[in-house]
This record gives sequence, C-alpha cells and structure tokens, in this order.
Amino acid sequence: MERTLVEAVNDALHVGMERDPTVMVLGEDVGRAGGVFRATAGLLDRFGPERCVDTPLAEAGILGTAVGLAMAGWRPVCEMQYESFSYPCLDQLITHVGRYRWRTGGAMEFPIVVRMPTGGGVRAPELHEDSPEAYYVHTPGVKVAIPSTPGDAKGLLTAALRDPDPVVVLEPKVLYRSPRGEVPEGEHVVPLGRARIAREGSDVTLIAYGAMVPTCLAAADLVDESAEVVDIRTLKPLDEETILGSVARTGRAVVVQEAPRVAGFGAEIAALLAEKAILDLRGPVVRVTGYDVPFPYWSIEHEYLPSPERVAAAARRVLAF
Amino acid sequence: MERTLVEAVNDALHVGMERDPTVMVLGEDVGRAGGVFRATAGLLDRFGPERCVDTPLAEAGILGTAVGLAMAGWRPVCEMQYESFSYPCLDQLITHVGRYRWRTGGAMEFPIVVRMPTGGGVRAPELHEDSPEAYYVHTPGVKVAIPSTPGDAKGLLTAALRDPDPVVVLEPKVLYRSPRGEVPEGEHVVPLGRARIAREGSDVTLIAYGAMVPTCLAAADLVDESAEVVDIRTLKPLDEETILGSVARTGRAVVVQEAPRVAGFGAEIAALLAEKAILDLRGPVVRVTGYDVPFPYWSIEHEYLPSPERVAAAARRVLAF
Amino acid sequence: MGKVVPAEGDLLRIIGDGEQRPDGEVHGLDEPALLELYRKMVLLRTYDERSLVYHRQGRVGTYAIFWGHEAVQAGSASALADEDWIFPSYRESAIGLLRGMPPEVVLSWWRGHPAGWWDPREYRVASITVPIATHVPHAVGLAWGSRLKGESVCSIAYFGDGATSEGVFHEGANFAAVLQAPVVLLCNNNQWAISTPLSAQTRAATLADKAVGYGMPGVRVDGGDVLAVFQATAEALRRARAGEGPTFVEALTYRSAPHATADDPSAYWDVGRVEQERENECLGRYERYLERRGLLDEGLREEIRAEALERMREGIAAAEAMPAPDPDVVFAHAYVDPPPTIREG
Amino acid sequence: MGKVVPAEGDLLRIIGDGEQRPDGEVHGLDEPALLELYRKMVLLRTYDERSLVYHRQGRVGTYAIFWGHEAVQAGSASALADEDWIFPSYRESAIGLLRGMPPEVVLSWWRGHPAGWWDPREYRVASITVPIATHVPHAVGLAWGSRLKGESVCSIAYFGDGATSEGVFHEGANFAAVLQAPVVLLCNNNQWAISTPLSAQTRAATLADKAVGYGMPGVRVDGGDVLAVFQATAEALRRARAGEGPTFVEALTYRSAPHATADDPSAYWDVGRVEQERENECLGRYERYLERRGLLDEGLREEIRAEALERMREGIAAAEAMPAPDPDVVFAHAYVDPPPTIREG
Ligand SMILES: Cc1ncc(C[n+]2csc(CCOP(=O)(O)OP(=O)(O)O)c2C)c(N)n1
Ligand SMILES: Cc1ncc(C[n+]2csc(CCOP(=O)(O)OP(=O)(O)O)c2C)c(N)n1
Ligand SMILES: [Mg+2]
Ligand SMILES: [Mg+2]
Repeated sequence: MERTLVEAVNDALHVGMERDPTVMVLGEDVGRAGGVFRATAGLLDRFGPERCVDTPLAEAGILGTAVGLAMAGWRPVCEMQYESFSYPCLDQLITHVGRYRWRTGGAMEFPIVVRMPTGGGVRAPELHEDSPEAYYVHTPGVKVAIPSTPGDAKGLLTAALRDPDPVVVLEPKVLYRSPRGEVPEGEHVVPLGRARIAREGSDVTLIAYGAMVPTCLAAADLVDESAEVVDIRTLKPLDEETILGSVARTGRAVVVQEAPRVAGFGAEIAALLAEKAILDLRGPVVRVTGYDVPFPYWSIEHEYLPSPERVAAAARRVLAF
Repeated sequence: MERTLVEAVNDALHVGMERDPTVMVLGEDVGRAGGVFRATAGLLDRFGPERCVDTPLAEAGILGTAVGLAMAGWRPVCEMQYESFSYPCLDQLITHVGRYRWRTGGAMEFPIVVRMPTGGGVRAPELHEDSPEAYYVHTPGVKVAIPSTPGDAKGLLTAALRDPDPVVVLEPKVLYRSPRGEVPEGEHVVPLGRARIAREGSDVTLIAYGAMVPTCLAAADLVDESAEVVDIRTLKPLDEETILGSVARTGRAVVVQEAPRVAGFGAEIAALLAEKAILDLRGPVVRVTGYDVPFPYWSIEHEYLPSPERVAAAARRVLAF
Repeated sequence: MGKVVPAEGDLLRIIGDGEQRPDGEVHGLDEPALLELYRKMVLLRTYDERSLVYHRQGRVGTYAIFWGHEAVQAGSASALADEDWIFPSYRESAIGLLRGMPPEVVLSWWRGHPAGWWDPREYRVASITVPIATHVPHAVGLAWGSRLKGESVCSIAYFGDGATSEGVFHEGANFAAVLQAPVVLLCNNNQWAISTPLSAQTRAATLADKAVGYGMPGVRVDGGDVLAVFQATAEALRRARAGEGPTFVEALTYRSAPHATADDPSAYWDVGRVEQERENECLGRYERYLERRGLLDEGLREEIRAEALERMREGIAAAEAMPAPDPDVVFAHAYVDPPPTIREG
Repeated sequence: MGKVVPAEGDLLRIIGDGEQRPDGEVHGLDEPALLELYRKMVLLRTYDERSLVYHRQGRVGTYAIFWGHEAVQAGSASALADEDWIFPSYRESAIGLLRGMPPEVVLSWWRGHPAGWWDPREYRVASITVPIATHVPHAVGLAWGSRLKGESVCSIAYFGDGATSEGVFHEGANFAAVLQAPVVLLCNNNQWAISTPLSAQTRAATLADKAVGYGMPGVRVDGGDVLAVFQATAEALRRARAGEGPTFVEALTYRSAPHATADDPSAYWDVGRVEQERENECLGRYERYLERRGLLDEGLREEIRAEALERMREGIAAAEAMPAPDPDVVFAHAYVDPPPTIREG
C-alpha cells in the first residue's frame, strides 16, 4: 500500500506494539496530540496511557527513565521531538544506554529505541533542521538507522523494535509527507546492517543515506555517465560489502552527507574506501556535505543543503580525474 | 624550564589571567582544591573568588552560565573535571556556544574556553578514560586543540585564551605528570591550526594527536623504515598543508586515534587523504584506533589502547603494500 | 544557605473585575506611564494578530502565537531599567519591540531571513532562544557577570511551565541562587506545553513552589493583570539591585491560542475553557481598567491601535523589501576567524 | 497536581545520646533484627577500612571511602523488601554485600577487573553509577515500569548533596512525582562534594526543601542514626507501596574522610570539625545503643567484627585469585549482536 514515510513509521509502531506487549512509547506530545508529526497518532487510544506516555518536557529524563524501564522488562521507544532537542539526552545515551549491558557483563539487555525526525529542507526556525547522526554513530553500544523511503522507514523501525541492542532511528523529516511509497502491510522487517543499491550504474558510485538519497538519484540523472546510488540505510552496523562491491565495479566514489562536513559520517565512508578500496579507486573520494557552520536560516537553506547539482559536479570531477 | 604538562596548563592560566583581567576560571573544585589534577592551583589565592569560582555540581550550568558571562564581557574558562563529565554540557555547546555569535550576525563574540582532561591509560574507574574529541570537532563554531607536550599545552591554551572563538582544549591526562618537557617562561603562544612534525621520516607518515603522539614516536622506533610523525595539535582548524606535505613525501599514512574507531576524528584525516592525496598514496590509509566498545575496565585497558606495536604493525602493513 | 522563603501561594492582583473586586493601588506608574504600558500591550497584540494574518498569506513561516500573553511581557518588561537585559524564548519573540526594535527585524526572524539577526547589545535583548530553558543560565551568567564588573545590570529570563521540567532550568536557577545573581526568572505558566497540560508536567501545587528548593523567593501573579505583573517584577528587580538575589515569578495565564501556527489543538484542548479565557483576555481587562480611571476612551484607543497597525504595515513592507540574502552569508559569522576550509562541502 | 507537602524541617532521631536525650521507640525491628542491622553496619565498616588498607598496599585502585556513611546505607537498605531495587552511586559501591554479594565482586570493581561486573537482577542491585545523579531516572523508570506490570517493586536511588545540583536529578525527581513512581530518593547529605561545601552547592535551607518543588514529601533524618534512617525509609516505602508515590529523604551526615583515596582534603576541610564528627560516628553510636539495651557486649562485638574481617580476607584472596581477564572480554558485551567490524581498531 502507498503511504507517506511518517505514516509508515506510525504503521510500524502500531504493528510492533500489537505484536509485542512490552513495547511502549514515551515522549513529548506523543499521546494526546499523537506527536507533532503524527508519528504516534492513534497509539494512545489503541494501547492506552500506560503504553503511550506523554512525559514532562525533559529529554534526559525521558531516556534515563527508559533505561529503568528496560531493566523492568519493557522495550521503551523514546521520541525526541526534533533532532536538535535530542542533545540534552546525549549524556544518558553515551554514559548509560550504550554501556549498561556491557556494565552487567552481558547479563541484561537494553533494547531501547530512540526515534527522531532529522535534517533540513523544511523551512523551520533555528534548531529544527540539524543532522546529528555522527554523534550517535560514534557512540559505542548504539546502532543507528536512517531510512530514505516509506518502506524502509517501516522495515528498519520494525527491525529496531526487535533488536536486542539500543537503536537510534533518524527519520528525514523533509521526506515525512512526500513522496509516498509502497509499504508492505503487517509484518515488514528490513534487517539492520544491509545497504541498498537504490540505482544501478557502472561509472561512479554515489553513497548516501536519508534525505541525500533522493538528492543522489536526481544527481544521477544529471551526469552523462552511469551513476550507481547506494543507500546505506544503517550507519551502524555498516554494510561494507555492498559499498566496497559497488566501488570495486565503478572505481569512483562520491560520498554525500547533509550534516556539517568536519568529522561527519561521510568521513567514515571515505576512510573505509581509503583503507579497503585503495586499489579500486580511479580517482579521489569526494565528499559533498553541509558546511562547518550552523544550519542557516531557512530562507537560504538551499544554499547549504547538498543539491543534485553539487553532487553531479562532484561526480563529474571524479569522472574527469 | 622543565615542567609537567599539568604544570604547564597551570602556568598558562596564571600568565593568561595576569595578562587579561577579563579571564575567569569556573568549574567544580577549581578553587579551594585547585582542581582535582591541580591544574588551577593557586588561582583562587592569586586572583580571588570572583575570578576563580567553585561552581555547583552541574556541567550544563557551568557552560550555560559561561555564555552569559561572555555576553557580560568576560572570557570564561570552564573546567570539566573529566572528559566523560562534559557530556551533560554537549547541549549548551552545540545549541549555543557554537552558534551564538552566528545568531547575532557576528555582532558579539563568545571567547569561551572549555578545558578538560581526556583519554585513558590512568587506571581509573569507569567513565574517567574516554576520548570524546569527535563530538567537539563535529560541532560548528567550535575550535578544538589537544597538546601532546608540556610546551604545547601552555602554548595552545594561551592561544585559546586569546582566540575570539570558542575553543575546547583537551588535555591528555596520562601525560599530565610525566614526561616533563621544556616550557617557555611568561608569554608563550602556539597558534591554533598548525600541526607539528614531531619526528622526521621519509617512508611512512604516522598521524596522531594527544597521547597517541608518544605512542607513534615509540612505534617509529620499532619499524625498520623511516617513519615521520605528525602531531596534529589542533583538530579544528586542521593544518591540512603539513599533513598533505608529509604524505606527499612519504606516500604512506597511518592514522592513530585513541577514541573508538567508528566516525572518530581519524576518519576525517583518512577522508582528507582520500580526497586530496589520492595520487600520492602508495598504499591504503590504515587507521589504528580504539574499538567500538566502552573503554574497558582498567586492568585490561592496555588491550584497548593503541600500542606502539599495533601502530608499528600497521605501518609495516602499509609499507609492505 | 538562606532561610526558607515559602512561596507566595495566592495570586497577586491589582486590576479589579469592575464589580465586586475593586481595583487595587498601583505604585510607580503615573498616568502617562499607564498609557505607555497600554501602548506596549497594543503593539504586541497587533504584532501577534498581524503575524497570524501574514502567516496565512504565506508572508511569514511557522509562528509561535503569544495572544493573551501581552500583559506578562509588557508588564514585566516595563519594570526593567534600560540597562537591564531581556532573555526571551520563542514565545516572547517580539518583546524587542518594547525596546525600540523595528518589527521588520522580528518579522524577518520568522521569515527565516538573516535580517532577523540583531546585536543583543543594541537593545539589551538576547537572541530568541528556541531550545526550551537553555537560556536560563545565560541570563544568570549575564547578571552575575555584570555584577562582578560592578555594573548595576539585572536580567530577566522568560520561559514557560514546561520549561521548569528541564534540567537546565534547574541548573540555572540553582546557580542564580548560589551566586545571588540579580536575575528575575519569569515563568509564563500558560498551563500547556504544546499538548501537555500542567498536570502532566508537575505534581507541585504551584510552580512558584519550585523556588523553595533553590532558597529564593517565589511569587505568583495573575498573568492577565498587567499591573500586577509590573509590580511583582518591579519588586523582584528592587531585590535584585539591592543584592538580595534572584526571584522566581510565576505569572499564571492560559494558552488560549494554538501553540504555534503548525499546531492543531482541537485534539487536546477544552473549547469551553478557551472561550472563557479569551473573554477575560488581558488587553480588554486593562482597557476597562483605564476606562474606569478615565484615561482611555474610544478615540484614544482607536488612535493607539491605528498607530500600532501602521508600524506593522511598515514593518512587513520593510521585511518584504529586504533583498534576498547574499548566499555568502551562509559562511559568515560562525567563526570570527574561520577555518580555511569552511567553504568546503 | 498534588497539594503542597512542606518539607520536614527538623531531623528525625531515634538513638539518644545516652545522657539528656533518651532513646526513642523503634518500630518494625525486633531484637534479632537489631543485631542483624549491626552486623550489616560492621560488614560495611570493615569493607571500607580494609579497602583503604588494600589501596595503600596497591591491591585495589582509586577507592571512594564511605566511612561514617554505614548507617545511611545499612539503615535504608534494611527497610527494603527483597524484591526492591537498589541504585547505588560509587559511594555505595559495597551496598550489594547487604544483599549477599561476595566482597570479591566489589573489590574486583575497584581493581578494574571485569569480575566486578554483576547481574543486577541477581541481587536487585543496579550497577555502580559513576556520573553524578545520572541513575536517578533509572531508579524511577524501574519502579514505574514494575508498577505498570503490576509488580509490587519499589526502588531506592542513593546520591549525594552535590548530585541535587545536576539537571538529571531534577528531571528524574520530577518524573518520579508526575508518574507517582514507587521510588525513594535517598540523598546522603554529607555536606561536601569533593572540596565544595554545601553552602556553595545550594541556597536552600535544607535539601529536603527541594521536595516541595516536586510536590512530593521531603523528610530529614539524622544520617548517623541507623534506626532513624531505617524508619524514615520504611515509611517512604510504605507510602510508595500504597501508591502514594515517591519520597525525598535527606540523610544528614558529614564526610569525615577524604572524598576518595586520590583526594587530599587538607586544603579545604576543618580538622576540628572532622575530629568531632569522627567521635560521634554512626557505628559507635549504634553500639552504645545496643549496649544500653543489653543486646551487645564486648564478646559479641568482637565475634561480629571477626566474622566481617574473615569475609574480607576471603574476599580479597578471591579477588586476587581471579585469573587475568581474557583480552577478548574487551569485545564482549558491548552489543548482543555486535557489528562485524567490532574487532577493527
Ligand atoms: C529542549 C527542547 N525540547 C523540546 C522542544 C519542542 N518544544 C517547543 S515548544 C514546546 C513546549 C514548551 O512549553 P512551555 O515551556 O510551557 O512554553 P510555552 O510554549 O507554553 O510558552 C516544546 C516541547 C524544544 N523547543 N526544546
Ligand atoms: C556528572 C559528573 N560530574 C562530575 C563528576 C566528578 N565527581 C565525582 S564525585 C563528585 C562530588 C559528588 O558530591 P556528592 O554528590 O555530594 O556525593 P559524595 O561524593 O559527597 O557522596 C564529583 C564532582 C562526576 N562523577 N560526574
Ligand atoms: Mg506553557
Ligand atoms: Mg556529598
């Protein structure tokens, strides 16, 4: 069935909570309002106030409480209302969510899911358009997924809801309401750790995730040569095989990330290629990224966001090398 | 004069506060106790309780208050007692310290210095041995420095105390008390953004920062070929010229970081080489790093920390390529 | 440590209901000042109502409505000295207007245009803070830092009921008390945090009770009574200037408008209650007060409203006349001394 | 929202001074239980004193001393039901001993040996939390989550006076109150945070006052009086089990030892005061109480101390007999299902 990405997220939560009575959702405005993006719509009515909880306005409190809920046998799914408002919970994520199982010598599991909208392009006020994935991926003990299609949004979140480890799921908010895409009914799992070839090509590989995948697909149309697009889908664990396989075929790579360039996740991809694909590379690994500046005021956000043109230009540079 | 690294930090603070009456130090136990590592020893007696302040136990409060102090014309120097206890202030760092000047259209400056001990090898309890530099470097609007010698500890902190932008200075705590090193008396500035060739060599470049620099120097002694060691010193702004120049000469690079591997700062160095040194590279860019796990209990920390042997092995791999 | 200062349980009120409850005495405001206060409320009300129209017309983006909160903002801001600093949340986005900021600056902020940037020192109004409660320690640091420099500068931080749940509110309030910073913590308790009612935010009987845990005075005031808000703030500022430290002021209001233009409250609010709150809204209450005192009549009201409307017309025109920002501004201002690679992306 | 529950200003005390102040009534502890309580205090005291020796001998690493806090730990833990959970800070590192945890486990933790890992479910004792106050919401979540499952499980979180300044303490306490979680927030107010005195930590008259802002009961108890601590905790647990929500318990003590083995307090503390506090330390007070009640004599005391000493001897021997950890443990446990590249570094 055709759904929007946010509808797919909502569907995954409905199906997941139906399937597993230990799954509960907590966050700011997830209940009465059904989430500011409606991602949790209908959960309060269907599963009751004990499994869909409007919390006080305190992100560290939400995630810290989730740690205790996990110890009590729950599978808490925490919504951070916007990615930029997840920063107050970084301390709990780094010091506890990613470490607690290790701290118990593996005796206990902390299957906590943290979901949040991410990214720009939505013409919103300051601090509603960040791309913080690097903070999460760098944190040991935590897995990170980020879908680019409604189907993957349902499948990856479903996988997260069944994963024994903590998983952060970043949902590109610019894709929340369009385009629609095919979303399988009922149970639908996209295993963590598997990238997807979003478009096949032979001359250059465009590697991206989240909202940069459609950007790369558009860029692929702009270059004369044949561009392959890899949608990473899971940043950790990373599907090195698919990425290396594609670059082995094309010999050229452009890595695209919306987040600020310096020490972003794109660098990890480039480092992977520099270490494991050095003999395949027929040109430099070029990154197309956001800049090392705060996400700009929305009237000029297009000047910041990697565009199909910028990606295409980078691809041409690599191809011409 | 020969000093330890922590003495050099203390010296930089004494000289800097003497020189600039707007510099003030705040943090937990920085006053009466002179800091748990004695980095702020003597400041309370010399500059009084208004310029050396023991704060309540609240890291976000410390950094958030520093933002207001900067608006009032102060140059606050915040001490985070250990790197792992700086996580609660990440929100203030990301949402305000790195953005506030931008938010004023450049009208105001926020010359805030955040200093903290960093890294492992000190046989301390959990969460006293992390290496969080990647979180800081990825944050726009913030500069990051990390010395590996007493002289640079004084020089870089002095530069930070004079810089118009926010600077995070990470002090490798394993180097706090030994070895001693030459520290110039009085004014001593090591400009931000300049790497240092710690050892000259011709066959392979070992690129590191902080406590991994001595590790690389030891590794250089272990390899038969001639290894050059680059001490990055400032992670942002990064001295690309020195790094690229060295790799242009040697054609081979090993990047060493103590932090967990995934999306660590070493990836940024590898990405730099993959993009700008592709024609110089005669082998893969190999990273030697901490693992994607919590820093282990101290009785086995040596199994986690990159050792001269691991670095040397990587260098041999690259040399044999 | 200080002595316990029990929170003032009942609401401070000055404006009567025109029937049983008589108008109270007001101190520190002569008749011109009372009218000036009215002008400020009208300016804010006009800014808010026009913004909603402009939003519907697609001329400003998402906008956080403050209809009904004008008494809290104008009453408290009017008690400040010129050198005192204001730390607004998004809910007080237009409070700079009370310090002479042109409407086009605030409108530009909501238009996502860099012309919405301003120099906080020019108006002693800090930048609009979006992340909840994160500006509380900023206001504390500014006030404390100014006092350390021997300046007699106070600051006021505006935040909501939901903000009191954030850790950074707690840390800032505690710093304020421990450092005896001359700051006023003004909580606009409009009883909602988007869809979350006060009852799901706290178990405290009143938010002013939180002051007890910090060893600072906590007072409650009717946030719909501009004179009461003025008085409570003036008293807090007197204390601050006298070196007696911070005060927590709970201004009790009600959010009788959506959280923001993007919000649809129908899912969660009680229309009857909203209607009733709107009838009793703060600007009308103050108009009736001024009329009872013979200070305001139809003509003057129309004149003042027309003035405000004219300023907004000029403001939106000026905002729309702003040239499209130079793309280069993306790279400006993040650093005084930017890394050489800042343009790489 | 709840009604205001004013904090109990004066200290709850049961043990008298043997002179003017008579011993009070104690409820819920018969004579064997009183002696059992003594055994627990002695075990903790012995653990602490031996650890200091072991540290000097280089047999354990940095160690956080809890000398003088045994009454707080044993008194409160003894009030718990077996199924209740304990959330310790580093200051209560050995509290698991009161639940049958072998000393070698705790000693191994301080030896930086993975044998210091334990399964929290085995003892209903959560892992030792190092970052201040970060475990408060964990205790809240565990208690609330258990209640949601219909289990009658309470939890207790231990933290210090300094911890009350952290935002996460505030968020956790507020969640506890709003969710009416059956949790006891036990603040060991030893009046120091390393070198920072209580007066630089808060302006509140008492830490129990903080409870007011959360709408939960706040009580103060003499932390040197093990029976008073037991009683206050028992009452808080009764309330929690009855669905009346959380309680903040301030146990007033004094840190009459260095913060930890690495700390040199000479720079900041008042030796005279420390001497006096040590004279009045909690174990001696309880011994004199038991003697007054004829429950303890020289012989029994020596027997109980010898027992505890023997357990520690066995403990350190067992800890030192642990094989060096398999290097592979570095990669174990971070993930149930680790990324394939986890060994790359
Ligand atoms: C740290 C943070 N978390 C979440 C949000 C999203 N958010 C914006 S307004 C709001 C509700 C704020 O309620 P309150 O503090 O009562 O202020 P009001 O909007 O009622 O003026 C929330 C949750 C945010 N801006 N910052
Ligand atoms: C978040 C955090 N900040 C700083 C520290 C360093 N530190 C360890 S103990 C301590 C003092 C704690 O004082 P208090 O809460 O009173 O507990 P006590 O040690 O007195 O039992 C500090 C600052 C820490 N462990 N965690
Ligand atoms: Mg509100
Ligand atoms: Mg203490």
